[in-house]
Amino acid sequence: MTVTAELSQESLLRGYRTMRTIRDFEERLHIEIANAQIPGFVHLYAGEEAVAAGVCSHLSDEDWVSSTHRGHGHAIAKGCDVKGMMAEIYGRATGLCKGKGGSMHIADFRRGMLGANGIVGGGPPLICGVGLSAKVRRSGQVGVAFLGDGASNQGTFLESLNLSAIWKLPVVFVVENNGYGEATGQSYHQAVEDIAKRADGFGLPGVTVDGNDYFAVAEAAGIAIGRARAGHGPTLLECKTTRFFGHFEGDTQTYRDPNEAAEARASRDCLVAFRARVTDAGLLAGAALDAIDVEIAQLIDESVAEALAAPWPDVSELSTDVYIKY
Amino acid sequence: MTVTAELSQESLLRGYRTMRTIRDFEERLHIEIANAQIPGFVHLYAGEEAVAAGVCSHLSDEDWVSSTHRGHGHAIAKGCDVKGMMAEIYGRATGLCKGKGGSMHIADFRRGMLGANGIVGGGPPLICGVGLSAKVRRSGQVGVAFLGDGASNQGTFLESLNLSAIWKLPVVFVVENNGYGEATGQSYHQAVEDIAKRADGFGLPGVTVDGNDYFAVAEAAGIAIGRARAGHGPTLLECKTTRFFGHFEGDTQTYRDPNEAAEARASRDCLVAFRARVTDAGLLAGAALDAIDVEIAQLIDESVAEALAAPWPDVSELSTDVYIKY
Amino acid sequence: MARKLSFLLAINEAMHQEMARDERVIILGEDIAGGAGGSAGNDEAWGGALGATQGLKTKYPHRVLDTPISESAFIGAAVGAAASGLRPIAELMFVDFMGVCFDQIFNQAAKFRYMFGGNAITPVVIRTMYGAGLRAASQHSQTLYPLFTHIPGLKVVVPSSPYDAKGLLITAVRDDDPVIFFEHKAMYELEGDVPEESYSIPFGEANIVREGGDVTVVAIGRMVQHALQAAETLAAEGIQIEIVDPRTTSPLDEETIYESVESTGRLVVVDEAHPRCSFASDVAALVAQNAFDALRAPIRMVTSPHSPVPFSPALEDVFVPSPERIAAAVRDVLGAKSGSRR
Amino acid sequence: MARKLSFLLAINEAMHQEMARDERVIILGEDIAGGAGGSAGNDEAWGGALGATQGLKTKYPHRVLDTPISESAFIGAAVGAAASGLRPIAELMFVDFMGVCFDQIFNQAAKFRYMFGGNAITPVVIRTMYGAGLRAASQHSQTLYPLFTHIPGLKVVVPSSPYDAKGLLITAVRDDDPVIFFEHKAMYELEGDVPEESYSIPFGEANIVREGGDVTVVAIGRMVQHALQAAETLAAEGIQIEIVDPRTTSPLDEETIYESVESTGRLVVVDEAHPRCSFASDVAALVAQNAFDALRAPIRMVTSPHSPVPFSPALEDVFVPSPERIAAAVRDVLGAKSGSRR
Ligand SMILES: Cc1ncc(C[n+]2csc(CCOP(=O)(O)OP(=O)(O)O)c2C)c(N)n1
Ligand SMILES: Cc1ncc(C[n+]2csc(CCOP(=O)(O)OP(=O)(O)O)c2C)c(N)n1
Ligand SMILES: [Mg+2]
Ligand SMILES: [Mg+2]
Repeated sequence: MTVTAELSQESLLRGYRTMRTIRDFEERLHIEIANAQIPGFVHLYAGEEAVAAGVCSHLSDEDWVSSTHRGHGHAIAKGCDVKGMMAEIYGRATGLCKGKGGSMHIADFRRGMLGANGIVGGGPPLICGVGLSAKVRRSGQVGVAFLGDGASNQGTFLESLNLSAIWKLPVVFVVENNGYGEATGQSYHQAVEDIAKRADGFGLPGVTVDGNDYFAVAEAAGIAIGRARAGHGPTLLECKTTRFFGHFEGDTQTYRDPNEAAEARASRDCLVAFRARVTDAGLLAGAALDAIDVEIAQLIDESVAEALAAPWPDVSELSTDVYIKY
Repeated sequence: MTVTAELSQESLLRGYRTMRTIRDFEERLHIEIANAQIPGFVHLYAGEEAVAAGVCSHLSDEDWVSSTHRGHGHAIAKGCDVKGMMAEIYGRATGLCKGKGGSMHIADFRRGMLGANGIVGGGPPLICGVGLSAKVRRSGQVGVAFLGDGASNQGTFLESLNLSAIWKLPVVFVVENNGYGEATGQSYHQAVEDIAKRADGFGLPGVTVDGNDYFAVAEAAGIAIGRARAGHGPTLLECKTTRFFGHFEGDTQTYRDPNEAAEARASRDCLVAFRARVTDAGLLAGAALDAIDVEIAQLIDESVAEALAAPWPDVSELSTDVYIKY
Repeated sequence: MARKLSFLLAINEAMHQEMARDERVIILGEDIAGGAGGSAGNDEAWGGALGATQGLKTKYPHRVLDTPISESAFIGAAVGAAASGLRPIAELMFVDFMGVCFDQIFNQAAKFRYMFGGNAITPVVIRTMYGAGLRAASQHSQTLYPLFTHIPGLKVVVPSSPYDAKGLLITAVRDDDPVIFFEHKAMYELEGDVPEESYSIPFGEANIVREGGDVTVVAIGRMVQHALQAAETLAAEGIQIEIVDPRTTSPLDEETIYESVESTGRLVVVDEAHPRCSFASDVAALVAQNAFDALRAPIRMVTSPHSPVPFSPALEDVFVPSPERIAAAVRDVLGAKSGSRR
Repeated sequence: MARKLSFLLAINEAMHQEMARDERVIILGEDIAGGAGGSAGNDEAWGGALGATQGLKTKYPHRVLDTPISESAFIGAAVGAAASGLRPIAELMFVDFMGVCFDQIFNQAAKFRYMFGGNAITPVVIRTMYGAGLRAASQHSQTLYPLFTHIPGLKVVVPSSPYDAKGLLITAVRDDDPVIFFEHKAMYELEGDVPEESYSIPFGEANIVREGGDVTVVAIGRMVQHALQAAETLAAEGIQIEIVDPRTTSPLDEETIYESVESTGRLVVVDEAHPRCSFASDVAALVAQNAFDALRAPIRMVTSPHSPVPFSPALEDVFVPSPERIAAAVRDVLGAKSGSRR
């Protein structure tokens, strides 16, 4: 995708705002967790923003995404309320899921966010169902399953490739290949370099792109989502990227060279690259981006302050929402 | 494999005897079941004999195979006692598994037969374990997992491709592609024609051969098993074949053209082809094969007669063998 | 209601009626139609492994989908479709196959509503065959509803007659929560009165299948039939048992069980499952906790043994709780002055 | 035995000692070493998600294998390796992940010996983390041992102290049947006396953790710790409870439970699992069947509720059975003249 072409100013600003929101959200969580303000296991998405933002730039509230344990970025890109997310991660009653779900289970069905998922590989079958639903109802909706390189070895995902191919489902599988499943490197956990290669054995197209490049992701995702919407079936889209933080907050990361993440931050930061490209091409003024930076910084500040001030769920909530009716 | 080369007379006779034993075993079961002599669900292997026989021609008692619901052929090819198998299928105390397993669970650990398996896709992970065991113990053993085209869509199998590839396990996955998973044709249940193609996405070699041709199977299996034994890792070997009977005994087969099986019997019968090739090439005399035919016919007669005369398991067996010690 | 229908056809009729009523109902599973991709060009060759989905594909070609052998993918797809606007009925051919797809059932479907703070609806029905009796051996004969009953967020239905099967399946399809619907494969040919019109039977309401004042027998699924047989033998001996069929294990109609035990003072629970952490133990424990003072004798559980299901007819026939064993347990709790060790 | 060790390190030590003793013991699981294929060239970066397998890879590089995220394949591989000459310890990181691999456990490992007529040996151990308390939410906090206890062919171990954890894990590795070994993640830091030398604790032998004549409290795993806390509160009130820890749910030492109930006449069962078809209901039912005459009051079950595990600390803290709830149940069975409804 040439930067100058096709993308409207509005869409560029939206892409940048999404990535900036995710980045600030995650960087702030990193600090708050170090301050022991946040309970449980938290997996940060910083470094991978271009994937969620680029893919979701083609989706509306009617479309669905399934997410992973590393789900904040997908939720933000899909339009979930940032304050509701923050309160959820703090376990408060005002959270998007009333504090019952936490970081690993953020969902918002009104935004087509089918949920972060604590089960690696849990999402792809669900997204096949979204695609099936769209197809049966002829609704024109599309489903996108995000998953990791580690998850690409899970049977649930591999079965989903086959199912979506034979039913020509309007879905896209986006593999965020950040080189690691927890502490295990991709070169150990699979014997192929490009995960997109797996598509061929199931009869769907597979594409690999630079996941740090918003434009590359958006272009490839646009083609895949367009194919899906037009009824031409699924695509496997692999985005190579790097996570800036550990697998979870608290991870000592002794499995990777400390320079690895530092280098990615220095040379492959999607936000830096985006800014350089749009300003160089004269598409956006630096000031417009600066304004977003200020706005988001404030949003995140408010989110944390409001979450901290919010009430805990009442103990009566313990056994509500198990069933709609029992 | 040129018919004239490599294969000793002894090995040719063994291959023929194996195929003939399987065929007669299955044809006889077909009759006995029609006579309501045999309890439960039975899946016949007739038509696919060249696969089991060709592959197992390279295996010894020390090697292991995992099998499927359609397991009689694999068990016979792996050297299980035919009379014990027949008694098992009749549910008698003299059966290989004391009558507790039946057709779908025939096993004999002394012959490296890890069991027929009622769960589609149950075997491949187990065979990875056999390969791991062989590798850790440096025993030189090889493991072979038989599975169907239908099973090739099961996550357990697809995960096993990856696991065996990264660990370079001494195993072979033999897909018996008979064109159907129960009543569902392959062209519906998967979007690729050659299942062997799936190997590529996991980093192991994939090969497709004519599964009705004993020599083609034996040659390809020899290469794959040789690779495994030499420490070069797994292979996916697809054998295209046809089952002569229904999915299970009782199947009306209205999903396939009646000519399909008839034509396979007429033009692609592995036993007929084998006989023609070895006699044409002057490697074996027809009389030697005729003698085997007579011998096997008698063996099957005896097996049925002995099974029918055998005692039922004693009710005290109901709760034995659950644990080694409890 | 003079019309007789088999258990199998009662289930089939429920699906026909619900598909006609609501176009959001779809059906998916292995060979539920059968024949797709086959050389006969016949897209409905089977209508299900044992015929429960007959005629549906022909009538609703786009809403009835055969699946590959990929239970995780297609059960998960049913769950995802339920979350996004459809009301799928997925068929897990034998419940024994749950081990390859349980995650989509117990961690996804069952938990969505709770984890997401009430922000989800997942109206999926999973129909599945269970039970021993067809000489199908260890991996095709299990009962397993206790495993599903344990999981919050699932509803579990185990019908015992053609009438109940139809009415409960219709309720299941209309229910907004995930429902697991258990069909005993040895009951498919059982005939009974089944009205032609559509009707529904509420979940969590036990059926007193037979009244009697001497002993309460709680039984479910095929065991209700065995209890009825035992009742006849016992009646001839002057013993009247009251048979309570909870119909759904989750939700469970505890009140009806307690009331019956309060009137009889004696309880036998019959369950085709293995004994440990079973439905039998569940009911026995609830009564020992909540209706203890009514008990005049030890509770007796009649279950299958703690062993896999054997293949040989000689063994399988003694595996399943028989009318004789039920009758013996009833006599036992009537005669028993003290709780003897098993 | 003055040496103190944490629950985590007790488990770690058992594995070190068994790997040294028997070279057929191998260990496999996700990130049990950690670091393979990483840019640091460090093949043991983690030693397990929470550190239970520390030091093993370094010591036994060829017998400790990190796996891809493919639970069916690697748990199945452990089963297949057990059937063919090794004695694997597989780690299923969280028991919540059983849903993607249960088939290899309950239909394969558990049934081989029976289905194959005694013609198999499958000495596999599956270690797994369970339980609430770490704010890990619905899919990483479940208990689930009732599901495994239900299955014939499996042995199920749920240790409650560092001492038991080491001795029971050593027994598990030496046992010839498939064993599921449950480790409570909130207990890893618990310290206790653990001898340095190798020792084993037999399966199916309950431990009377505390003697007392008023009420029998059967508890397992982390609930033993909570019962011990309740015992202190109650002792101050003059109530002496006897705490029976079965240590293994399968096999279950029924005799010790019955003997205790015969001496106290009262039973409270504490189980971190959900209530339905649970271990609590299992023990309660067995007592109501086999030691009924000893009972002088209704049995009380103290369990987690029939709802998924919530994330928020405000909710999770009231989810797990607390010492207070246990104490209340004990007072209840002592005071109770009649069984009141829940
Ligand atoms: C079924 C299952 N197995 C294992 C885990 C533990 N686990 C959580 S995240 C993770 C690694 C996932 O790696 P990847 O898919 O590459 O995603 P990333 O963390 O890199 O974003 C693992 C093994 C899990 N949550 N679910
Ligand atoms: C997990 C599981 N799903 C479904 C079944 C039911 N089933 C038994 S055999 C079979 C078809 C298998 O087809 P394929 O693998 O091609 O083997 P074939 O029968 O053609 O030899 C199915 C669906 C099963 N036994 N196990
Ligand atoms: Mg990753
Ligand atoms: Mg086939």
